[in-house]
Amino acid sequence: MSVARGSLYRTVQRTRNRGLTGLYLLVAALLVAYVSLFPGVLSLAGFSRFTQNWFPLALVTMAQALLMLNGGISLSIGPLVSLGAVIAATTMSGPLGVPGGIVLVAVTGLGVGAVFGTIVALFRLPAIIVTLAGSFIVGGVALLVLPKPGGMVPAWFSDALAGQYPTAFLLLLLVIVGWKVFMATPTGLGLYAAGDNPLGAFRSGVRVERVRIVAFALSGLLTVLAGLFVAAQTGSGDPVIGAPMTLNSIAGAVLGGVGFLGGRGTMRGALAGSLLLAAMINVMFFLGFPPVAQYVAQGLIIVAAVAVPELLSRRQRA
Amino acid sequence: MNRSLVTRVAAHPWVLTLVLVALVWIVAGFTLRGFGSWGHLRYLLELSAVIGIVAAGQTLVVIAGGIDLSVGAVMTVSAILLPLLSPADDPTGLAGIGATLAIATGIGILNGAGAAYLRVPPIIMTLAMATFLQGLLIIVAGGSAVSVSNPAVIWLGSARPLGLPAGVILWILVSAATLYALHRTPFGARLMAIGANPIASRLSGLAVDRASVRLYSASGFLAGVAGILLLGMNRQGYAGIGDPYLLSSIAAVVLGGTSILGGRGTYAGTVPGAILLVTSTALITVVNASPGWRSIMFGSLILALLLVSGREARR
Amino acid sequence: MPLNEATVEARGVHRGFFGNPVLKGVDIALRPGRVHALLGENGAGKSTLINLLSGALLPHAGEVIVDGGSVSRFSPEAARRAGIAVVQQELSLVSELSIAENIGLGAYPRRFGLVDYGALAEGVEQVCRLVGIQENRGTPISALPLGRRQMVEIAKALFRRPRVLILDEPTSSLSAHEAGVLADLVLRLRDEGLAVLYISHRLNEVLALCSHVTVLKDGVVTADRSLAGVSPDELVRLMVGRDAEHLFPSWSPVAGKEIVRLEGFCAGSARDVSFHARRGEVVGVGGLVGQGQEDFLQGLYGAVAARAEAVSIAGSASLPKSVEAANALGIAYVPADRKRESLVLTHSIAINLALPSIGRLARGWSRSRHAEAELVSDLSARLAIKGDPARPVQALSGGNQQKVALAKWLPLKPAILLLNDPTRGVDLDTKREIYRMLRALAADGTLVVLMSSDTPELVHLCDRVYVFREGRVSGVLAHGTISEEAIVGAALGLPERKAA
Amino acid sequence: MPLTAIDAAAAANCIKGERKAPYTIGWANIYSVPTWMKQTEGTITAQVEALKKEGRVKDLMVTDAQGNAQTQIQQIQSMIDANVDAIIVIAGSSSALDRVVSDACDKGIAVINFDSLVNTDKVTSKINTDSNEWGSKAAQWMVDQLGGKGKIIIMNGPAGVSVSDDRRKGAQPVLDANKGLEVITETNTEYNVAPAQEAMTSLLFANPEIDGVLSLGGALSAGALLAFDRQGRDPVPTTGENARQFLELWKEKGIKGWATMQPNWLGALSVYAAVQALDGKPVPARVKVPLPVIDDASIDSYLARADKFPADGYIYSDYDQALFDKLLTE
Ligand SMILES: Nc1ncnc2c1ncn2[C@@H]1O[C@H](COP(=O)(O)OP(=O)(O)OP(=O)(O)O)[C@@H](O)[C@H]1O
Ligand SMILES: Nc1ncnc2c1ncn2[C@@H]1O[C@H](COP(=O)(O)OP(=O)(O)OP(=O)(O)O)[C@@H](O)[C@H]1O
Ligand SMILES: [Mg+2]
Ligand SMILES: [Mg+2]
Repeated sequence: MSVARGSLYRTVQRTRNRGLTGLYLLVAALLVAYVSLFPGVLSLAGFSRFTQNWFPLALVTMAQALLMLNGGISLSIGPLVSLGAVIAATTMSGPLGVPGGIVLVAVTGLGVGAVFGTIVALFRLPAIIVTLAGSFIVGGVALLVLPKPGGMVPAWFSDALAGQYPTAFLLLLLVIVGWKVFMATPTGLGLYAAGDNPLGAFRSGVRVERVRIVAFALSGLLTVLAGLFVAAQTGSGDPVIGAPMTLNSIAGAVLGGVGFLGGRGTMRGALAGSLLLAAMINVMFFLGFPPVAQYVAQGLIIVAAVAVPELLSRRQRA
Repeated sequence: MNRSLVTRVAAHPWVLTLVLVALVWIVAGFTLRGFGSWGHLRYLLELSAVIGIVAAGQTLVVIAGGIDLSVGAVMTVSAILLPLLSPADDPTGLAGIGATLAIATGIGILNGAGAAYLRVPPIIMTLAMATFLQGLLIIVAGGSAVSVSNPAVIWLGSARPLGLPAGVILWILVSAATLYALHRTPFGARLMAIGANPIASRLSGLAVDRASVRLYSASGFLAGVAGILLLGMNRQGYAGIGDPYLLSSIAAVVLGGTSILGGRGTYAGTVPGAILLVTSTALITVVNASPGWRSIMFGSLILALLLVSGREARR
Repeated sequence: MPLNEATVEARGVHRGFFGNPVLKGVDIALRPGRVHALLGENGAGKSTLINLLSGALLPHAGEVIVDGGSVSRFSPEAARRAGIAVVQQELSLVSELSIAENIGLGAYPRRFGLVDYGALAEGVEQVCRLVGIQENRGTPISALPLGRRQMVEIAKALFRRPRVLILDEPTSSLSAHEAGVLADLVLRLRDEGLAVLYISHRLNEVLALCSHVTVLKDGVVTADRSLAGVSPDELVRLMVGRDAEHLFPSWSPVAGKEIVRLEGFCAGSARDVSFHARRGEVVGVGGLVGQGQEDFLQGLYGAVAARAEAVSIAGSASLPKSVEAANALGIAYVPADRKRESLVLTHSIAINLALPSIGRLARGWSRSRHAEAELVSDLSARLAIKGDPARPVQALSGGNQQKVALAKWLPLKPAILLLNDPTRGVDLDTKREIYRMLRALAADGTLVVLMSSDTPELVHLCDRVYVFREGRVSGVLAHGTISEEAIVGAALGLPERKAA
Repeated sequence: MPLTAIDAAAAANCIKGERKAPYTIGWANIYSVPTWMKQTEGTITAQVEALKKEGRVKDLMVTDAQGNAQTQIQQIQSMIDANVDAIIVIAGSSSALDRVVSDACDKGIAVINFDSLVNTDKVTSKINTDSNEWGSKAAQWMVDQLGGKGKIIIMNGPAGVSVSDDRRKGAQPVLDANKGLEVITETNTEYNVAPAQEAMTSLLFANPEIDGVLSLGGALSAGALLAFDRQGRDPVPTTGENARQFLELWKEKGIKGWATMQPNWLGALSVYAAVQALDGKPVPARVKVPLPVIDDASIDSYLARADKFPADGYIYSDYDQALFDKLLTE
């Protein structure tokens, strides 16, 4: 019984990379291309800027992947990002200050997520339509908080988060560590279990409903934090800025191999997917693609990222 | 008796959606000025027709376990291409319609082929397709587009044979065909089986890949039809004209009681689902409130309808 | 606690689904140090009863008693705390999680609120040894074949250090070897003082392991007695309420035309297989679980890519490239995992029966309701499938589900019928019907290829048996030389194997 | 147009370092698909072609943020990284681009912002019409038309967007001053025909009496007119923008109409201004382009040129270099 402590954990972690090699290679290729086209990204400032642009997308992709792993999905990611941004931009320069703003934003995200989760879990309604209805409600609230772009985030806070230093990258590392810790809790593993085999998980003693609510709440938290970062990055709030993020978050997660029916995929894959989407934009710029080609190339890369590994593995099997 | 009614409704959730529509119409008709007039209801039906027709394709796709995120883009492309593809010397205008529908169907075939043979998850395949189509629009939009002069399309958008808008009649035809295909043909039975259990379906000898190509081509075709109808109603296609119909089509399907996971559902629910959506939008429009509040009201209304109709049975 | 005191008990429990009563006042008491058998036909309510005992379902009337006290608000979590562990008939595993994480699910050892992977690894190590799991504990479940998953499920129950262990058909997907390991384990646990409830349709297992039996029939207990001195025939009588008949039909070999000849056939993990068979034969495919037999069948069926040096199959000189092509040649396949691979559970019995024939029955574009209804009622009658054909197939018990999975191919009049473990989890009566039907099909000129993990089936039903080992055919046993020893010998690659 | 000395002094804003003709210009578009954008890009590329011939522009780099302000930030960042000489931008969000735009300015890149403006003033020049004035002029015309009395419906662009909000705000003082004008209700839709028509139709059923439609841009007015027409209601005085479809309907239905525009050639003007600034010529920090007005007197002259514009496009007023020079020196 000489099981080295932690060796099980390491093996488990290693097997989670299965099936992601193709995506990792594609992302690596894009990053190499980016570096060779624009060596400046290797400077501290360049690196900081690139990760700042990636960070909000990474957060929302994680938020979406979290739900999809649990067998849900959210169509209110975009409006919730906006809500986070406008709350930050309206409170942080007021009496609550930055800490108060952060707390308020976080509580909002957890609360909104928990409400959605409760509706989905207790009334057994499909998440896709609950969050679709929710997107109108959340978007409406964002418009009430700030009817048009404005508000202010203190400059020092903006500089701290989205200035010359790779704070965004460090925050991302922090979030990843947080995810790792969460995934090492019974609830975290229960999240997978409830997504893949809800009945089995229930019979094994996992509180499926509670896990679902937790998943929605955490997803809401990640989403509003993306909004908070966007507010810091832009120094202000915009009640509709998040709109495109809903589809982007789904694209990132699915590119990363996260399945729709729950329990399939990994967070590392989702992160790689979001990095692919973010890096693609810069690479296409430096290659001088005109807009038409940008659209076409984007579509092709997305399809290829999913199809090529699949075709290769089929080739191997045959 | 009472109980059998309840179980019947539970077995056919679409009945509930229908009842909801009726209730909303009756209540609104008595309380809101102008709502209950025949002209208004006819107009609501006309608007619902567009959603209903795209949602017909979406229903088929969702029942078979997929999803089509390119329908909005296909509608836009059809509405913009039709005037370009209509030869000026064709007095019927049917040639242009045929060409446009062929392209829309072709897009669907590509979606289906990608999903079936490249094994790209439908959501990604159709999302990528929507991106492609945006690229196509940049080339086409704002080019030499001319106002729609295609007589068939104009007729479709404005004529009222038998007192019903032509679009509604088209919708009735599409509905009949969809319901027939879904419930009366081997194809429909296979779709449901594929949606519920693709592995078992394949091992039972169903041509899953071929079905998926047909399915997405049907969805593309119907999105094309909806795009043309929308063009006829607006007389003008523009970039983004189809965008609102993507989420509407999915919402109509789900409100109609079709399981978003596939394998179970009927177009008979999507029809009242589409009407419900249009009605909600119309109700919200006449309320004088700030945009934020309107949005909140619309979302809450959908959520309330959803709670009332309480779908996805307990395990 | 006195030894004879029941640890878990159900008293007068009632439970039904959608108004259909399944259990009508059932009593059962599980005592420490006893292996208690629960018998009954498919759909008798066995699984339902254990769901009540383990908190997965709540009774509509009656009570569940743990350690002498009635429990209200029972839940799986509460049952676990009370020391009740269940090996469910339907696996409760999570495919992306590792073996270890599955074993611990719902009962993880914690440190600072986190899963203590060190302690988990140790605990898992112990139970894995007990049940003989050699795979790396970090392997995801999705990488394991069904039989191994079942062992993980058993390990998972043991991990909870139960006082009461409930096993619902634990051996139905196990190989003979694994079943042996399990039997030893059950006896050991009994000696350690556990209360065990054992559900199985394999009566020899019941006789070997259990000392007490409860029989369910039509929702009520028809027998609750000691098994001491009960003979197999008596047991059957207890269960079905009449005398035991022969399980296997008798037959005389017929030598039809050769319909399959394969040389150097490869598919998936099946390598270099030579195979030939005639119409009218029942050809067995045996060996330990997961030696390429399934890939062999699926390769013939066009469901996995296959190639061969020489082919002649159902009149074609090439292998079918797809399932439809196989169907067109008259090849049908009944998968082992009926819930995943064979049935559309949420759809009606009728649709499931008609699915492969729907296109053929259609008139023009339209389905022919009439022809389908006729087909369905004909098949239901022929296989005695109980229940209204309009009900979802998931409401059928396992045995009846299996009949549906088989029956849907009959209208195709298959020339070659490939069967993958067709009697898994099926009760005696149904088994008998299935065996009779297979021989009858053979007598009509069908080639039946029967892959089975139930060795007696191969011995008593087959004209010839191909035994697989590591993807290759390690022995071909001709009629007269087929015995359990010969099959096991060939499966283990022992030298004294007999080749035909 | 009041242009203070400070503005003039700030005209050399941003530009630093070696910036010699021919220049590389970055065009950070927010969304290239809509027809207005497409037409605008047409004027930009035409201007660039002309300047290329003169040897003053080397290259035009175009990005398309697909409507995503976050993406636009990333793309402008890339333009900074590529050290383009000038960035032309329509802001996807009036607030979100502030930081990246001022960053570009700090790096010495000429930034010309037109149409949707950023909040920050750290740009070489902001070129736009006045949205407030847009709203107040339209409202004033409506007051005059109705004699200060009547029931009107206001149609706004999408909620949460500065342009639509500013136009609405501009109308408010006029409405306040004329209490006889009753605003029955308001709508917010995309600047497109279909949603506008849909919303207006619902309002027509709910409101038997409507005396005027104060529509604040895009193709909203065309949607409104179509709704009146299709419901068989007599059209009422309607304001709007220079969408070809609206102008044609206005003429066809013979309504009382008024329109102004956001000229597409603001794009060309921006390119021109960028090159002027890079050449060291003074460019005002704010160029307020006067709103061209289309009324019953001038509509025919616009419709006469309609064929040169796409059916779903905008008929913009003529422009030439003389006009640009005039606007930039005013
Ligand atoms: N969740 C459920 N919903 C509806 N009906 C159910 C449900 N679970 C079980 N049943 C019905 O209850 C009956 C008893 O089922 P149960 O699973 O207890 O049988 P069983 O004795 O375990 O049969 P088997 O030997 O096949 O395992 C079945 O016929 C089935 O139709
Ligand atoms: N109507 C139903 N709705 C939902 N679940 C059902 C329904 N009917 C049955 N089930 C579930 O499916 C199972 C089918 O019944 P049963 O247990 O008799 O088959 P089975 O014995 O589990 O099949 P197998 O032996 O192959 O595992 C039930 O245990 C129950 O969990
Ligand atoms: Mg059972
Ligand atoms: Mg069973």
